[in-house]
Amino acid sequence: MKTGFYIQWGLLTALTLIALMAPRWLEVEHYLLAGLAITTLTKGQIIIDQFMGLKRAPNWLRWTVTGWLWLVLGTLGLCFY
Amino acid sequence: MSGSFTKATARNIFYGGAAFFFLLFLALTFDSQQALPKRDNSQNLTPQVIRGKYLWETNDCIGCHTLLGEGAYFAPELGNVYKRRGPDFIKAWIKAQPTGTPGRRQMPNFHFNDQELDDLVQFFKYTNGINTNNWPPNIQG
Amino acid sequence: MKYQSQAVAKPYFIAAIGLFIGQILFGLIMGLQYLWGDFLFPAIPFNVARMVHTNLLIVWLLFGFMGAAYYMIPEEAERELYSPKLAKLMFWVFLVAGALTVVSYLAVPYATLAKWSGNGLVATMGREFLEQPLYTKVGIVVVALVFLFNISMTLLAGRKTSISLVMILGLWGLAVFFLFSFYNPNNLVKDKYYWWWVVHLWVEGVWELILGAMLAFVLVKITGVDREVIEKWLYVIIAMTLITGIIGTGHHYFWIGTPAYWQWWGSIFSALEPIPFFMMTVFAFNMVNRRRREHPNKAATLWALGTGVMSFLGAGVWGFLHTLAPVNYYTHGSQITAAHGHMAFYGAYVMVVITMISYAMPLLRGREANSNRAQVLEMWSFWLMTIAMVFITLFLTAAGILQVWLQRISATPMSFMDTQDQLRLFYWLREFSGVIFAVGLVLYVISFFIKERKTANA
Amino acid sequence: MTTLTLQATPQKSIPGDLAMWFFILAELLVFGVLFICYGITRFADPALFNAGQTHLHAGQAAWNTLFLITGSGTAVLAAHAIARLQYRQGSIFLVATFASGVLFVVNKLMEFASYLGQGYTLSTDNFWMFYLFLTFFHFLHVILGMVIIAAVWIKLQQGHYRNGQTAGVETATSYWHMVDLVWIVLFPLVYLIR
Repeated sequence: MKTGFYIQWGLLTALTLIALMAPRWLEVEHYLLAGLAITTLTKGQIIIDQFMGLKRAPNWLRWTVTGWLWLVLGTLGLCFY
Repeated sequence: MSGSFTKATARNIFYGGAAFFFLLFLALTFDSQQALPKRDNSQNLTPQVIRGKYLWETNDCIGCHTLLGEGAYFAPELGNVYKRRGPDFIKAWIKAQPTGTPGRRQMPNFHFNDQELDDLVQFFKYTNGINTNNWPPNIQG
Repeated sequence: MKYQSQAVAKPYFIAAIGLFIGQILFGLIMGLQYLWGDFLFPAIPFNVARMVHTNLLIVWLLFGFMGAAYYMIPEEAERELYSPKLAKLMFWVFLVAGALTVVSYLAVPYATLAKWSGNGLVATMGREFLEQPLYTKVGIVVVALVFLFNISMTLLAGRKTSISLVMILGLWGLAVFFLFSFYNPNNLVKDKYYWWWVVHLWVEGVWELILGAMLAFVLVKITGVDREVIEKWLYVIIAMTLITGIIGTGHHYFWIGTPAYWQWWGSIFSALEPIPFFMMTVFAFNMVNRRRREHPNKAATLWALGTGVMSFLGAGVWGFLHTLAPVNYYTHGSQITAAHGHMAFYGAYVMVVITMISYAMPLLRGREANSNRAQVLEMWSFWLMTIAMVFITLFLTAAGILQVWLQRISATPMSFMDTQDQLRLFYWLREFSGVIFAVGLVLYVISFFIKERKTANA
Repeated sequence: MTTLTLQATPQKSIPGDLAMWFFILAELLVFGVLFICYGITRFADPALFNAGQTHLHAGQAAWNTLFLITGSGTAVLAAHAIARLQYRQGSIFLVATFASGVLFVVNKLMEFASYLGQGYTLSTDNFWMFYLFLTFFHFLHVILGMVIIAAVWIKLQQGHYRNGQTAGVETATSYWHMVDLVWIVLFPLVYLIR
């Protein structure tokens, strides 16, 4: 449990730093969009499944929150595409 | 489903949520007050306008008309009447009431003197100068 | 009825129904004035009729709320009212003040009333719904404070249930926000801004707490569902109400000179306002379906379910219809607003007060429920009034759509009065529905006088 | 990546109190609508938003992300510790979460002060209106989250949560995670993407 937890925590930190640097590394706007979408989605999913513990929650709750993340990011993706 | 659902938590959420959103509302109100002077035409709030507003209130004009869309929906919008009709028409119209045309809506005669009519017109002029985000959509109100 | 002092609720309920009749009468008069502009002119100009119509509504709902509190709080607190005498005294003070106000509206020109009542000292009159002269406003504050003192003392000494806490919180909120009716700055924008702190924060804020508490109380009694279950849902629903409704005030700040950003916050939060109403409907039906007893008062159950549905339709759906700023730009201050106002007030507040009266009145008259005949008549009145109100709303909505089209959207916009001439058909239909509503109200009143048939069934 | 677990876990339960989850879902709905409104407004006028964004301090905001993530992490550890009856550890982790909130608040206040000092307000333009409202709205949520964490910490000191009764703790940490989740979307949305 502990090891998994530190991996998740490390991943969240690393992805934040990567996202911060992304505008400098990815000059092409669509690449930047994709990069930020992936890092954000991954981070959100870790929070939802592991930190919130919704992986072990009833499906309706888990998929409502997960669905929220996907829906919001998907719509924003369209707005920025 | 398992898991708990307790009254104590529901109660705390009610109190917390209500306090939270009321504080947010106060913060937005504070910001609005700061932003108002640029929009509310208060630089033209002369004693005459203030007297006009008092006349507007003490004759219950809002009981038939709307002002910036608020009021009764029985008679025309007056927020932009200054622009729509001009000062002279407004005064002549108020003096000519009621028309007495059978079957038509009637406006009472309020027996205003000339100074009071000018006060009201100034109030309409001031109201017309408020920045309403371009409402109403056209001159008809 | 478990406590003697609950009986003080009875005159409050009777006064509420009496003033309700007056309100509808003036509604019918105004409906005719929309058709024959000079009807009753100059005896009762439209603005006077409207003032009476709306003020009577507010006053009788307040009577209903106070009666409900006097009935509920002793039963919830499990003790007699702190002072029944004070409650009776305040009844007469409020009734006389209310009657005097209406009479003075009708008897003297408004400007004379303003001069004579000292409006020059503290100018508060002549704003929509807050037209009352200074002495009435002060009277309302005094009555409210004494009333709150009375029920708060009762509650402090007794059992504190969630229902009674929510009720009393709503009532205190009502009194506190009414104080903004004394604030009337010269700056019209500020005037309007804080005017909504009374009007909006009442009907889309603290009144909804009162509504929720009254509905929950009746549901506890009628369904026999565990109080714990009903109370926790009550908290969830009113939490949603305030979360959406407080910032939802912004939907009144679109076009009155306030900053443009209110168009966003007002639209977003008020778009969510139907959610708590929807939850309330689901909640009411759920509790009735899960009932553990068959309460003999079927009429009260019907009113309770009706409150859920009609408040969702009137406040929720009809509110949402024109709450988004781009839509409201065209519908603001049109007959659409009137349509929403009618169904929302009826569905949420009129119906919840009648729910309470329907449940409590038989008990106050010494029986658990009215005779079957009386209940059947009451249910007829329910359907007549409710369906009539649905039609009033639909016709006003139709009138509003046509009005918006002709006056605001069309390439060659018509003037206000020319547009009104085009709406006559809908105004006729609305007035006809209004008559049906009045018939329903008459049946409702009659249902109180129907006695059990002497010849008992074998 | 984490959604592939197919084996049915013996008993599925809601973390914390269901009432809190109603609140969380309502909050997510509000934030979701606000984000999408931001996206749509930005779509209509990308130049305005890109210009406004260059004035923001992304580095400072990245620090804030780290604070919130760390607070979320220690909140998880606190709940675990309390479940295993290690109350002292749990208490320390809760303090750590609260402290990360303090860091966030201080950092964010400095950021706000900088923008307000440059004369930007809600009425400046659409970008600043959205930026200030969204982040201020979220900022208030962090403060509410801190209040909730503090309340749980006090209850822990008073000896609630005996026998691993962690529902109350999970209720509080769930709210904190929600605040974190919202920021995880908000951070790239207003500071990074263009």
